[in-house]
Amino acid sequence: MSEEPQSSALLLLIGAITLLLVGVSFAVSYGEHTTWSSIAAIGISTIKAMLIVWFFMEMRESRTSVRVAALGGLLLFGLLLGLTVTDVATRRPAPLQVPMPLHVPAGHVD
Amino acid sequence: MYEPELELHFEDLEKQRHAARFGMWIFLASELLIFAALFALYFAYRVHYPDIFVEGVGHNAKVIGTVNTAILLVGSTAVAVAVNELRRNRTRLGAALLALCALAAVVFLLLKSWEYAKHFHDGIRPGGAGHFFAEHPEPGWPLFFTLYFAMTGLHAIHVAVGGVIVGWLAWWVARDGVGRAGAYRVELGALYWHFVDTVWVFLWAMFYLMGKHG
Amino acid sequence: MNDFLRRLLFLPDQGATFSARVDHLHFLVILVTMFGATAVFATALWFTWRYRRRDELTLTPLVRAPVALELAVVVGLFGLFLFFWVLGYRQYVRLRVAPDDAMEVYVTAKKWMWKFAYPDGRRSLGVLVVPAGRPVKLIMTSRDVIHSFYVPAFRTKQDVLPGRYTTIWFETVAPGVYRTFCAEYCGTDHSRMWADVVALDAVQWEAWRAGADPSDLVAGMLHGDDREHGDRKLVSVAFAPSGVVQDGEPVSMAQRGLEVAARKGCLSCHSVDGQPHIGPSFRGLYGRVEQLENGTVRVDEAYLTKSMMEPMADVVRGYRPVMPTYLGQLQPAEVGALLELIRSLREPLPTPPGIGYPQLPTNPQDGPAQSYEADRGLETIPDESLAPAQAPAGTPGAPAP
Amino acid sequence: MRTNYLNHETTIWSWLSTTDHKRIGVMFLVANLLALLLGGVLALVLRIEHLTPDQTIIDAATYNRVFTLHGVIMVWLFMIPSIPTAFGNFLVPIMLGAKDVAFPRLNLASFYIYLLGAAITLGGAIYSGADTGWTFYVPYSSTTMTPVLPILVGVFVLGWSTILTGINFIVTTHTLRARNMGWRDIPLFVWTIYGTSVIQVLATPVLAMTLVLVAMDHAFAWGFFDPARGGDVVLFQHIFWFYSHPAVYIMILPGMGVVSEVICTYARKDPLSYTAIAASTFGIAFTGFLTWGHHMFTSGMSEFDAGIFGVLSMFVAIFSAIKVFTWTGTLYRGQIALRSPLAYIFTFLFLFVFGGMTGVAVATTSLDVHWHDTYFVVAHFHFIMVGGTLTAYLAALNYWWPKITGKLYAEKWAMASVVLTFIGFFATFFPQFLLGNGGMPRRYFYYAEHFQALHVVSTVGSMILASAFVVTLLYLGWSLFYGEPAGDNPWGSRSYEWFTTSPPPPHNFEQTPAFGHRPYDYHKPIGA
Repeated sequence: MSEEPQSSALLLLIGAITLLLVGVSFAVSYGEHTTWSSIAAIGISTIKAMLIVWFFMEMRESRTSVRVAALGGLLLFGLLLGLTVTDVATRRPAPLQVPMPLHVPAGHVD
Repeated sequence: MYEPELELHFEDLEKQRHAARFGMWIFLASELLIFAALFALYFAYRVHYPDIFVEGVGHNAKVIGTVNTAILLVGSTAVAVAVNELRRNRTRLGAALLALCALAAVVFLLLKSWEYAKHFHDGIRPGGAGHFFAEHPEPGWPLFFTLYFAMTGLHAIHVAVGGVIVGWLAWWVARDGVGRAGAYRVELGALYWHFVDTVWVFLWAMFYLMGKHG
Repeated sequence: MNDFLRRLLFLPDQGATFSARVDHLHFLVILVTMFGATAVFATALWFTWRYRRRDELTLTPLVRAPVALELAVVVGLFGLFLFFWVLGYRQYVRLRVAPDDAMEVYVTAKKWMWKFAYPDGRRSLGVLVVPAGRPVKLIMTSRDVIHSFYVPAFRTKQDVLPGRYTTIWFETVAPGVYRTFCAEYCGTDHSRMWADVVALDAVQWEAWRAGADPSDLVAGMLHGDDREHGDRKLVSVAFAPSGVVQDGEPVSMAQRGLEVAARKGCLSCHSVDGQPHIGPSFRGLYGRVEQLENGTVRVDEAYLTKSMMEPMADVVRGYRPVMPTYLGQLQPAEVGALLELIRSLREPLPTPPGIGYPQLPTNPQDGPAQSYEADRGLETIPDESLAPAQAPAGTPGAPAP
Repeated sequence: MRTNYLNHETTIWSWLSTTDHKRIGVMFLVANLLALLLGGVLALVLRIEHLTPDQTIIDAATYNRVFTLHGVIMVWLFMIPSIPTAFGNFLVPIMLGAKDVAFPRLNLASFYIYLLGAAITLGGAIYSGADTGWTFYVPYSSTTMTPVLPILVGVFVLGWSTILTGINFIVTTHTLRARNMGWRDIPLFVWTIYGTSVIQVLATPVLAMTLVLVAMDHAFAWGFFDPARGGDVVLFQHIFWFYSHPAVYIMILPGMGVVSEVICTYARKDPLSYTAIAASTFGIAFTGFLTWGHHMFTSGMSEFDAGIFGVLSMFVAIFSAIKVFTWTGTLYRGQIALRSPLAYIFTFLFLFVFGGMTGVAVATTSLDVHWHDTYFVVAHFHFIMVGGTLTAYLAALNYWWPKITGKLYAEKWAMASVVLTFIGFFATFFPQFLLGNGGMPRRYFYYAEHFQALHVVSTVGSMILASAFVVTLLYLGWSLFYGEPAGDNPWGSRSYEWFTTSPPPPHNFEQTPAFGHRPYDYHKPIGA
């Protein structure tokens, strides 16, 4: 958050890179293997987000207190996501979602 | 030429500027956590119904989503350069770029409302109402689309607010001839817009890319 | 020692096999923590007396805690807490994962009642009869909101979730009647949603399977406090079981009627609290004038008895003719009890019937939706179709789902 | 009479439109006390109802509404705002040597948002109130016939008030410290308010979204958690408790700040380790976010996740233990004057440690299965909330009363109310531990006969506790009019707020302060 202006050309370059990444992830999403293409989509989005935060939001010259605030928010975001998804993923037996009221096919023994 | 007045209880301008920026970043952290609850629901339900989510993404208009992402990124770049130019006292160029970003917000909202209309036309309405869900009775379908409407709807509200802020800044910069001294106030608006753009980058991936293509 | 501490802490009887182990960990953790709490407080009091203020001016020394002491306290306490966690978590997993040879019973929790369905097709309301000394695994789900199957004597509890199966298991130590509560808040009568786990020894269990009425078997068990089984009192903390067996008071005809309705499968199509179902709800039925396909009929004992024996005769408009005949299945006393039950449900429930999801019609032009299933194109499923196996000849099975 | 913040302008409008953090603090103090009294009356109604197993004075439906309102009012209208908004607002700027908080107008706005939220919540309550419990568990809260929406909207608005207060305090602590005041010189109370604000800012937004989701489920049947459309009700519990467990640390941390201040002043001694107390504040603030799953051990969550949450819950206990160890150590070789605020702190010490230890017991996963949703858990969190935060609130009220009002109060009446509070509290809530062990579930209107004896003892205890609050109001009210004037530093403390006049002038200090000493160096004569 310094006062001397950085070079506008750099900012335009970063903008161009993010647009390029949009095109890349658009193309990648047409891949056959949806799990891989999903991971790629999230990965490229993370790169774009880091570019925006580092250059556009001038995290580069920010003081430590600002960085701690941003990092704190991000950490808790990941914490909520991580532990909630772990719960759903590790339920024993596989989460049996049945429409209500229950339809038990004949002969089904749990 | 705009000169910010020193609030009585701050010792000097630098401390006042840092207080504003730091307060803005804390506010953005709390905004991020508003989205956290919805992101948690999305990924948890994606684990519950992986194939429905993969197929559901196919029903979203991938091209419009991508165009929208590009629009927001252009807006972000414009705002960043605008703040930079204002530090060089180039008021007119700064105001123009801010106006461009406000325009980007308007175009984004138009495309988004067109997309919603298309969904309503296809019989997809939030809460699992609409004939689409009669044809796809498996549980999970209503969830995917309700989450889609909730998350993109909440984000659209943030884009609207961001557009208003940037639009007001453009008008204020042009009217008061804001230069280097007032740049830090424009910066706050820019921070908010960049945050909105970052959230969309992930929403775009989750609802338009992570699944079968339409 | 175990019994002394159990009574001191007001803990109920140790009914299940793992109850004793859970209690032992309980005693360990409570004793250690209370010792810690009193130690801290005693030290503070002693310092207050020993270093009481003698005058207003003397300066106090700058005392810095040696880092070693600080670390010792932190590492020591953390070690102790982790030790508790290791013991606790191992027990928790054993508490949650049922053994494979456990006998399975399906449980349905519904706004303020527990329904049990056995694999051999037998059903009961409010009383879970299990063989003592054998592991029993309950496969539970809820028809409306979250409930929780909680047996204090077994030290175990498990939330019952709508739209999903959750399981709980226990192995009773001795025959007895163990009170069961609903532990997750579920509305007005949450505090009356009780049930009883009735553990029978081998002989009585076979008698029950052969069709004996559980109330006769349990009655012997309840009376007489001297029925000591070894050192453990048979009935846990003198609970008076609700549901079928009343300790002492005569079982009202309506109550017996409700039990017969449960056992004979009437409740699988007719609800008692006004909820729309396959057949008309018993709530508010008696004395009403019903619309038939042609003409009307006033609901009285004659119509009800006729409908039990020849269901196809006068079917109320809007209901599908799927009711099986009960001719020869019901003794006269049971028919009387059923009539008494329907008569006792004459006035509708104070709270609006059928608290369910606000109905969203699929196509607005279709008009009001009939029920969840029709609204979403799922075929209608009767309530009691939980038991997977074919119902034995004795009891008329629920209409095919 | 020197001009001070109370008498330099006395029109009603000067109070309502003030941006002076001291006046906003006093207005919050009054609002909190009213909320406490309202919540307390509801608690008494609940206790009287439990005198007999069946209906005593109200029926089941009313009982469900009363315990819901007791929960909502106590949690969001008293516990969370109590110490930060009343004493934090009043004292933090003075303790930092600043003229006011960083954003004065935002501070006044958060007071009015608090009033708006309180009005909506109480309006919904008077209209007919909800019967879902303060936890709003789905699907009951989305299908109940009682109007839940006003209370959801009211709490949503209250959430924003706490976020704005939180942002204000964080920025104030960072940017408005006096010229030579480094991070190691700020009083411990400011540290705990800073930690509480971090939790408020980062946890409350998730509550806001949770309430919106329940409102959408209830009003428009969007079915985020509707099992008929494939929803999973346990997910609601995840995002609700992600907020609600840190919320309990929002409630206890300011109380710990008060304890540190009061112990150091009345023992006239340096804290055993300044960094330990300050650091453990952040330890509690951060690990508080990791442990929400221990509310859901029996809710159908996977065993693997239950294990993770069990371990993480043990971390939090460590930081509380460090604080208690350091407080007890501070008393060692001090000059301890047992006055009423310190007596309150001893009540805090016993009840908080006793309650905290039962927390460790509850976090031992297998024991929680028996205790979850029974009166054992009710007793545990009341030991921490009433035994901990409320006694700390009363201690703060007595300790800073001379600074806020410039008057002293009758010491022996204060001591009487401390003794009454302890006896009343213990008689009310210790029997509930036994009730929980006996298997009495929570939120039960009708209960098994053999629990009645303990319920009667608990009700009698609650009467004594209520009388203790009445005694407190009496002697403080008396001192307002007839108390003799208190000097600037009646307790001889070295903390910065006692180095301005009491009540303080409009801008806190005559000339910008440059404190020559650290807040707790009692081992040196003043000014050395």
